[in-house]
Amino acid sequence: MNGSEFSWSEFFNMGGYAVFVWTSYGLALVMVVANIVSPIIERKRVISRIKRAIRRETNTGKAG
Amino acid sequence: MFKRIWGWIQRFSSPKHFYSISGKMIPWFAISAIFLGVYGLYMGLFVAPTDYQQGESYRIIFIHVPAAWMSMFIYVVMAVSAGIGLIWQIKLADMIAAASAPIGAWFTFIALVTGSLWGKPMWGAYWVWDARLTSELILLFLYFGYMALQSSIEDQRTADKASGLLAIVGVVNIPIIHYSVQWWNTLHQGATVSKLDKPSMHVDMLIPLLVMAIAAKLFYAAIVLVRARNQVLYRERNRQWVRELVEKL
Amino acid sequence: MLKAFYHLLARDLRLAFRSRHELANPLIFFVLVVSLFPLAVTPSADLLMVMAPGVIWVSALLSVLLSLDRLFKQDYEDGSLDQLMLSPNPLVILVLAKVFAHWLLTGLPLVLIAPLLGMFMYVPDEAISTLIFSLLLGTPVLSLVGAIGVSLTVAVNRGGVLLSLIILPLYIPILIFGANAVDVASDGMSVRGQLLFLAAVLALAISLAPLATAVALRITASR
Amino acid sequence: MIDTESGKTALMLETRQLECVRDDRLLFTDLSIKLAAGEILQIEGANGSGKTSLLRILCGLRRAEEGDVYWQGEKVSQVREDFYASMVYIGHLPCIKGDLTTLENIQSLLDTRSQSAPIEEIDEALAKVGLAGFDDVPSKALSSGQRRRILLAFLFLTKAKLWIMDEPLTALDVQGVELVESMLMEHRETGGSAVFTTHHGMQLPCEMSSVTLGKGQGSKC
Repeated sequence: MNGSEFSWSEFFNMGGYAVFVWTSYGLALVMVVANIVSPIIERKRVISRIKRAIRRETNTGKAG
Repeated sequence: MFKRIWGWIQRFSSPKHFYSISGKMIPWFAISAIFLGVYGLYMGLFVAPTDYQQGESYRIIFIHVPAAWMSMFIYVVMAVSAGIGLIWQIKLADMIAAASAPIGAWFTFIALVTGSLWGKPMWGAYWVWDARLTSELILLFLYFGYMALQSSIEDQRTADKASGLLAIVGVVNIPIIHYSVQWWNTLHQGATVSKLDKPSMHVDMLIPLLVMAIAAKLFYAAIVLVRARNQVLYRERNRQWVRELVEKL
Repeated sequence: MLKAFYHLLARDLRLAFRSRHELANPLIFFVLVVSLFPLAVTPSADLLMVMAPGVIWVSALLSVLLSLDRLFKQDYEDGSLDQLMLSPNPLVILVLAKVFAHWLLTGLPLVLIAPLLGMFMYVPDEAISTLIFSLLLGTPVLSLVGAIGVSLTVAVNRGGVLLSLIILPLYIPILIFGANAVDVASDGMSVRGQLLFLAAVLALAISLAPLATAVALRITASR
Repeated sequence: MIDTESGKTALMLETRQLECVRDDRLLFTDLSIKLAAGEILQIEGANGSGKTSLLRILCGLRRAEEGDVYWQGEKVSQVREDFYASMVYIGHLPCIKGDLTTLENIQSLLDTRSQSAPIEEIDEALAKVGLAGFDDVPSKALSSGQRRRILLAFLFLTKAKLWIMDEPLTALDVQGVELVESMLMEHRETGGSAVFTTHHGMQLPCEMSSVTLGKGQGSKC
């Protein structure tokens, strides 16, 4: 990476520090994915819960 | 005049208004976060030169430093919005605070783990009681305390106020903790200078670092809004507008 | 106002002396924990001397932590806390009275017994006075900051672990400077800086912590 | 309800459009109460309908979601000291320390209000509530009914204009109930007012207004 020919294997090797560097980036990716997925799941749960509440109330006949 | 501003604030911070506005803002934050993130990664991994002392391992800082900055930044945001919620009784501020905590804890965790992964090749050990790592560890405890208190109180309003007060107490303490940890660190291990934040940095290294930091902020903005919207839906679930909205989904 | 302070202080002290067996518990705990270390590690003077400041300070911190419940728990459970909050006197003054009583009953005894524990742990004679001074400045902060924590958790079922989780991180600066002062004094050096820091934190805690505690109590009462 | 416009009786406590939410449940909304001097108000409602929450809002321990409480025409938050000096709240908890004697308990309760009473007056109050001779007994030796009576003696000694009582009949026997009733009558005659909740029906030989909570709506009879 110092001006000479670019090689992917050298890139992935990270000058011998591959384990540390890629674990760091991997964990960051995990964190990003987790932070995107968990609010989406939560949103679905909240919505289905409200829908259930609405259904329950319309069934028992006291809307609102 | 003051009354008008106050009225404007109240209208803007009404959960319903927030819900529709934030829905429009989230895509913009998300898209710019992705663009900057990809650009920052490219700059950091391909363009930035190899460090002459640390070799390639220094590339961890493009994750570690933004995460460490975010961990502090989010705590301050959390405390400020908790303070606004506590003093002016603005529910939206409480929701922002509550929505921030898990994200902040995640960033703190990443800062800790990447710090220790960077430390292994540098110090020869995964954990060294370095000032920054120790501060991050304490910060993680503060986040855990906030979340534990928040979830242990049944009544939502009380939980918001109690944990909000804790966040404010925490933010007053952070400088004191930070200072004492720094002092303690120089005392016991003056030799290990943290190279993660060395002041004179090559421009090609600095740019990806700043880009990644901004990307992280935008990412936080997007996620905190999504989470706050969940809170709005849940807490306002008995209101008519939420019901109408949910039925359309 | 001064009268209200005095009356509440007198009431808490009187109550504590009516149940004397409980009064000594934090003190016994303190001595007990410190004396576990020679048993667990080694009775060698060299090693104990190095560990002494930390061990004594951590034990003091834990014993204050365990006694914090006493501050508001009983008053919360029998409803007296409501009466305190409905007092025409500023709640901050009443909080100060309660915290001061708590310190007199737990912090002060720890300070007084510390020389004995210093002896147990081979703290050099010239550092004993520093040990006393650092505890004298540090333990009130532990009570003051702890009061915020208890007032937030007093209504939570099984709030004990929660209390330590939210309070211990806030105790760290006191621990660092308190233990270090003793450590440095053992080497015969000046500890002015450390003691000044503790004094500054104490001043800050006295002015801010009662306010935060009063707010926290109102939050707890509003559930 | 006594006419407040005539000026004969002063308006003591007033609430305007109170709303209370607890554990995300709306307990009552748009609740407006007026309480004049010499008036006694009973709060009724099923378990969990917000009776205790209402009383705690009235005395300022709890904050209402919406609306405010007024003391003699002023917002309570603005006349806090004055309000607390003229109001006494008796919750369903005894506020009694088992390790203190009857006398000490009463004195320390008065101390928190920055009040004091000469010993003869305390003795008189104790005699009134049927605790004559118990002044030096540690309260843990007393029955729960007797502890409630200590609280009644305290209530009497505060000379407060407004009594806010949560389940004042708890743990009391027949004579105790009669005692509370006669205290309320006497209080009323001297121009005092009271708000209380109770499960037991309380028959006072006087006019008594009442508010029933429930179904998320405060309705006044």
